[in-house]
Amino acid sequence: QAKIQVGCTATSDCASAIVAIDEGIFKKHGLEVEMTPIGINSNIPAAILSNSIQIGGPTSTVFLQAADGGLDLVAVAGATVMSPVSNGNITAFVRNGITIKEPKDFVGKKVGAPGLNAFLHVLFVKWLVEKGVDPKGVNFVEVTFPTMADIIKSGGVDAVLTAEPFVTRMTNAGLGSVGARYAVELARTDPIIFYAASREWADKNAAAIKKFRDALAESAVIVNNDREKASASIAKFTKQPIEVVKATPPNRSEPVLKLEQLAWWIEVMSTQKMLQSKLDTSKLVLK
Amino acid sequence: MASAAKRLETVPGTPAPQIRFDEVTLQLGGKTIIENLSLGVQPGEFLCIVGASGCGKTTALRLAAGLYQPTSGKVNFDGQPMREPRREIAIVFQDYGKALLPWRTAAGNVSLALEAGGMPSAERPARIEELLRTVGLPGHAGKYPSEMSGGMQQRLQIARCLAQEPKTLLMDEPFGALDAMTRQGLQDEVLTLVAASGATVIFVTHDLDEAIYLGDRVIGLLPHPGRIGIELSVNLPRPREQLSTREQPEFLRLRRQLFDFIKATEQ
Amino acid sequence: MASAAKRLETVPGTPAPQIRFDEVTLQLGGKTIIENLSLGVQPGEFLCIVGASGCGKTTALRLAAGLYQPTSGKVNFDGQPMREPRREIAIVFQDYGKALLPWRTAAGNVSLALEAGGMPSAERPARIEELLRTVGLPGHAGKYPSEMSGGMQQRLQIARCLAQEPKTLLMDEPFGALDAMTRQGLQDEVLTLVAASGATVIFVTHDLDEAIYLGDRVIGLLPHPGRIGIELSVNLPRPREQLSTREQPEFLRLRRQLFDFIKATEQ
Amino acid sequence: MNRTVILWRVASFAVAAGFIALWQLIANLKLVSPVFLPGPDRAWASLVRGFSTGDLWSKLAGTLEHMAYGWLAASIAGIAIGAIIGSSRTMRIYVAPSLEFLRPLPVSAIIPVAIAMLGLTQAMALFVIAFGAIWPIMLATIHGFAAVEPRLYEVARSLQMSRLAVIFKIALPSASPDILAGMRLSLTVALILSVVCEILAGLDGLGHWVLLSARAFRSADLFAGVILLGVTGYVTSVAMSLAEHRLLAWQASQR
Amino acid sequence: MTGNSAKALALPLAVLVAFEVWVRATHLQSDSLAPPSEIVMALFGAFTDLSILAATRDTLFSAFAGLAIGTVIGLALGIAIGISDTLNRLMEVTVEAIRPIPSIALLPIALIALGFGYRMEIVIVAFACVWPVLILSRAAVRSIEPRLMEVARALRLPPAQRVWKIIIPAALPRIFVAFRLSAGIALIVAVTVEIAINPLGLGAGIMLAQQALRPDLMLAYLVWIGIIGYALNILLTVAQQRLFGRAALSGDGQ
Ligand SMILES: Nc1ncnc2c1ncn2[C@@H]1O[C@H](COP(=O)(O)OP(=O)(O)OP(=O)(O)O)[C@@H](O)[C@H]1O
Ligand SMILES: Nc1ncnc2c1ncn2[C@@H]1O[C@H](COP(=O)(O)OP(=O)(O)OP(=O)(O)O)[C@@H](O)[C@H]1O
Ligand SMILES: [Mg+2]
Ligand SMILES: [Mg+2]
Repeated sequence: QAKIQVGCTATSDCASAIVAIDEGIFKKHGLEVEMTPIGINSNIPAAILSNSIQIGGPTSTVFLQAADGGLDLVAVAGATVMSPVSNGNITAFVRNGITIKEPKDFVGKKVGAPGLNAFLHVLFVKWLVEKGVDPKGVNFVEVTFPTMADIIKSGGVDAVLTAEPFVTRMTNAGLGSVGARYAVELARTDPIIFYAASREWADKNAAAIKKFRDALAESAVIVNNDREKASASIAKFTKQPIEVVKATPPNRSEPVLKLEQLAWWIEVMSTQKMLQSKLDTSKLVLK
Repeated sequence: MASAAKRLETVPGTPAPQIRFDEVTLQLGGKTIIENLSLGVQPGEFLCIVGASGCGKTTALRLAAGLYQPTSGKVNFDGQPMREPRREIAIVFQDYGKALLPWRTAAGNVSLALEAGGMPSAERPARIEELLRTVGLPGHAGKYPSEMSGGMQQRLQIARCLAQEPKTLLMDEPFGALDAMTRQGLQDEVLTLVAASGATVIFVTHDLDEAIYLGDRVIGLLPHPGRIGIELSVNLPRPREQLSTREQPEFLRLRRQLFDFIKATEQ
Repeated sequence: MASAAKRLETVPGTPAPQIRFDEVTLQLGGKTIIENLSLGVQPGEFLCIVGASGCGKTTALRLAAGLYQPTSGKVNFDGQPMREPRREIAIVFQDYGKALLPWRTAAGNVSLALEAGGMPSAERPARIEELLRTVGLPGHAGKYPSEMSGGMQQRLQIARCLAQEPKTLLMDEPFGALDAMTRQGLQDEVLTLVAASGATVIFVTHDLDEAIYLGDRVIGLLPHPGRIGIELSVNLPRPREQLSTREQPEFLRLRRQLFDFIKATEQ
Repeated sequence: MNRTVILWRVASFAVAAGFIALWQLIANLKLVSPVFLPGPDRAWASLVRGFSTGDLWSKLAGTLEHMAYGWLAASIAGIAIGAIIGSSRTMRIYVAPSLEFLRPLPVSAIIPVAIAMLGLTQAMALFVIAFGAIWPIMLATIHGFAAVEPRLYEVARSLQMSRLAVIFKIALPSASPDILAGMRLSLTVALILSVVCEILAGLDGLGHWVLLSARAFRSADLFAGVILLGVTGYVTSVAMSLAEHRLLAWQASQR
Repeated sequence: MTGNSAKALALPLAVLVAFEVWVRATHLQSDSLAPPSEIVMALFGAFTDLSILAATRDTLFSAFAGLAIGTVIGLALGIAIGISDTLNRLMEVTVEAIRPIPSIALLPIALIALGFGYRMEIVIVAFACVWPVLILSRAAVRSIEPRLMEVARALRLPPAQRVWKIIIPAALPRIFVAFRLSAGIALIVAVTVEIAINPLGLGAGIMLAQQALRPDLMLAYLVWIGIIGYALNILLTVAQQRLFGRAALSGDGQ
């Protein structure tokens, strides 16, 4: 049995895999698994296709765009889904001097997203549309997470779409305030990240995938219930200080991926003109 | 058959010239540089070419070397047409600094010609030493050209040319950039070397005294396009001597004649 | 007081020399290049300096220009010590190609000297035209140095030096790199210009004929370290003429004398 | 004379066209998966689509703007600093080693620091691009100053010219061929850095277009962007050599 | 000499002190900046756990491998184009159009085709290094004294010997300058690839430090890269002076 490389960005979203390694759950199921940190989420599909990693954790948006672009990927297991807790972590953080009372106040503002057409951005646009605001009126730019605080402070942007722990850090530094908790208002429970592989690899390694799923089912319980253990593992993987990790609850692990959840994303992205072809959900998820 | 007959016809009796220009015309960049030049150089002859700057002296020499091909007419060497440079013809360039390989020592520079001639490497060192001694650079085998004075560099270039064992030596203002003393010393050296090897020489210079001092025959070129304007036989006795030869009435007469010729072409 | 008395003492009766070397010694890089050189050049005199390569001719000239300061001894100009180059002293460098600003036209190069002299820009064009005419380059004001032949470039450098309206003209082998014809033409031009302006000239050359042809006095330097080895007065009539002057017995006598001197120093 | 130059140009374009045909052949034969390597036909279609919908124009303009401003800033600063270091021994001793330390720093690594200091602004892009593009110009200027013919300084001395006059009338013009060559190198660097900047800092421009296309796995769009970058580089470098040709008319080799 | 190096340190030290004072005075809180004292501590820490040394090894390996490949390709093309005027004129548009393509724009394609790791990074570095070497070696060959080529013709040296005995030694000093420039580019590109994509070496170290909210460590990596580049440049400069300081070069045929 060859070693399986799992590639994720340095977040808590792949906590179920990280914990499964640290707790020896994969080993128990006869799998040898190793984590590979990947800087940018949108590189994950390419990494899978080039066999640098066998399983990766792309966000829903990255996965669907890759599938739309013709990359033959298939989702093999669920990782994290939106939940009331994780939705509460997501905010549009506004710098001092700007007040946002209602969604249309964002019109004409410069808003930094950690990736254009990426997860937070798509959600935010969806929220604007639901609130009857034309997203074209908002000026979006890209701002990576670590530079957000500095840019907000310098007034380079009016707001950033961000998440914990950055919200708390920026609030404590007195750089501004939360302008909108748009994820809470959307109140979705659709997947944030799931595990994906190339169809070719998945077809050849059906048995391994079965074991992989079983192991995740066990470790997800730990992630969702044992904060201590989960935080320790996450801190080890992301190299973030343990206090920072502990301060924010990890996103909810949900090892089983349902077809309808992807359908919602496809609809949202289609209305935002991010997809050019019609995607068939049944082919995107491995049975 | 026909061409052989013609060759015999054009040089009846006299020895066949080693280098022969036959109505040679050369155009470069649309301009006619040399026009209808006919000229024969006998084996062992020392021919000097003078002329105003830009009249085509260098070009004529390069034709003789096979570095240029005539636009019309023929250049023959030993009766064979010149298609490309030959190893039997050595050229001494005026700019010795540029014609030596700066990354090779004196010995290495001489060696280049031996390598090109396919001499086995075991035999080279002895031959190199001999050649360097001939040109008066016996102790300098390990020096780089940049460590040598101008006169030494020019002697080194001559050594490399001698390594080719040329039948013909072409020299393009070889002493132009040297000071008067070094120059006169080298003139005498060249005369000695040539007398010893019996090589044919075409020597280009703009120094009229030098041409008369060295040559058996002096040709003055006319410019635009280059063609022969004057031809003088030099009947000064050999060996020649720097001061006395230059003070002979025959020398002064030839010099005045050449001087008037050049003066006339400059207007 | 004491020094003034001394100065009066050393030149009794004769006009005060314009340039005076007083037991000048110069060391460069720990080596003594010039030793104990004493020399006076009278206003309007044409002094030529000859000597073997490396004997210190250029160095002596640079001392006279103020480009070097003597290690000991004094160089005076018009009775004043030379601390740095002065605008009254113009230097014509041998390497004319390097001494001209390649990005300025002929006119621009002459203009440089006028600008340095603070001439208002309105007056410059007329003066530039006049100077270019003087050196025989009337139609070439708009040309860049790279578009000129060597002789034209050297004439341009002379024009720039004349623009300084110098009392003294220092020339370092100015015709060394030119062909014989151009060279003789420029020799005559310089003689005419100098005669017209009355400037003092120090002229360095390694061509003995040239030194005798041009000078009122010829000095031969001995090398290692540089010092005066021979001093000859040239009593040839002026104006001089290329062929006839050079054939006079006095010319030949001086040449032989200089030649023997140089020959002796070379060993 | 001019005709042959044009003929060679045409032949040169023909060779380039030959390479494009080869590319088309590889794409048609599907030697490489079309997901990664679209044929020139698809790239061209994407280029046309990008221009007709107007998006690509603004991206191109953005890149050109970053490149031009960054390059200008680099040129001015590079010549000034180069001239100071080139003409002053003291500055050479005190400042040059620090510059040698800064020079190898990858611009990509500077970007986070630059963002912290200057924010996500045009000024930041300008600084970053100038930081990377300044070196060829500065080094060329220093070299140009060091290589001024000593004879010319002696001419200046014997004309008793002032220090300022020496810099402006002798040293700068003499160094100008070196400086222009440095500016030419910097032009390419500025283009590359504009793209790097747009990719890593998310500024609007062709780099961002390439990035978004890559993220959305639209390889035809990606190649359209890359082609446009190549064309931009070619056109600007031709423009630069024309300018050089005019400015250096005094050099024999330019004729 | 030591006096001069002390003077050379004066400016950076002054800047560092000023920066430290400014950070302390304003109680700077940033995810991208840190006071010099903390940077030094972080650098020290990275040395003690050897992580920075491993990263340096990875980066330098890719950089040098890419440099070697790029130099060989660039040199071969540059010499060929430099020798043949026809080839030079024919390839002009192609070369000038490909040269300005930033190698970083090709990253997505390289990633899909080659995956993470040394291979992809080496290819990108090689692509970036080919051009300066090609351009400069072409110029070097074209500026070879024509007289030397004529000497080769007059001696009737066969083509292989002409390249080996005349062209390469004559162009070597300028080719080495191209190599030195490319070495700097190789380091920069390698780190850039690592920052953008490749989870290897110093660039990945920077990214990880940044994402781990450790600006001190990130800047420590940055300083270390500067030191490596500085040292590399000095090394190559010394080598250049050793090899080509005199007009005499190493390619002596004896
Ligand atoms: N490659 C070339 N293309 C066009 N014209 C040329 C070329 N080479 C030389 N010429 C021209 O041919 C003429 C003769 O040149 P050549 O070098 O033979 O003169 P020269 O007699 O050797 O002069 P000098 O004494 O100055 O060396 C000159 O007018 C020159 O401009
Ligand atoms: N800056 C210097 N440092 C050390 N030695 C020098 C320097 N300049 C010249 N020399 C030495 O001083 C001596 C005289 O040099 P100078 O240039 O004056 O000779 P010259 O008579 O002009 O020779 P040439 O006829 O070759 O021009 C030479 O031996 C030279 O090597
Ligand atoms: Mg010639
Ligand atoms: Mg001299």
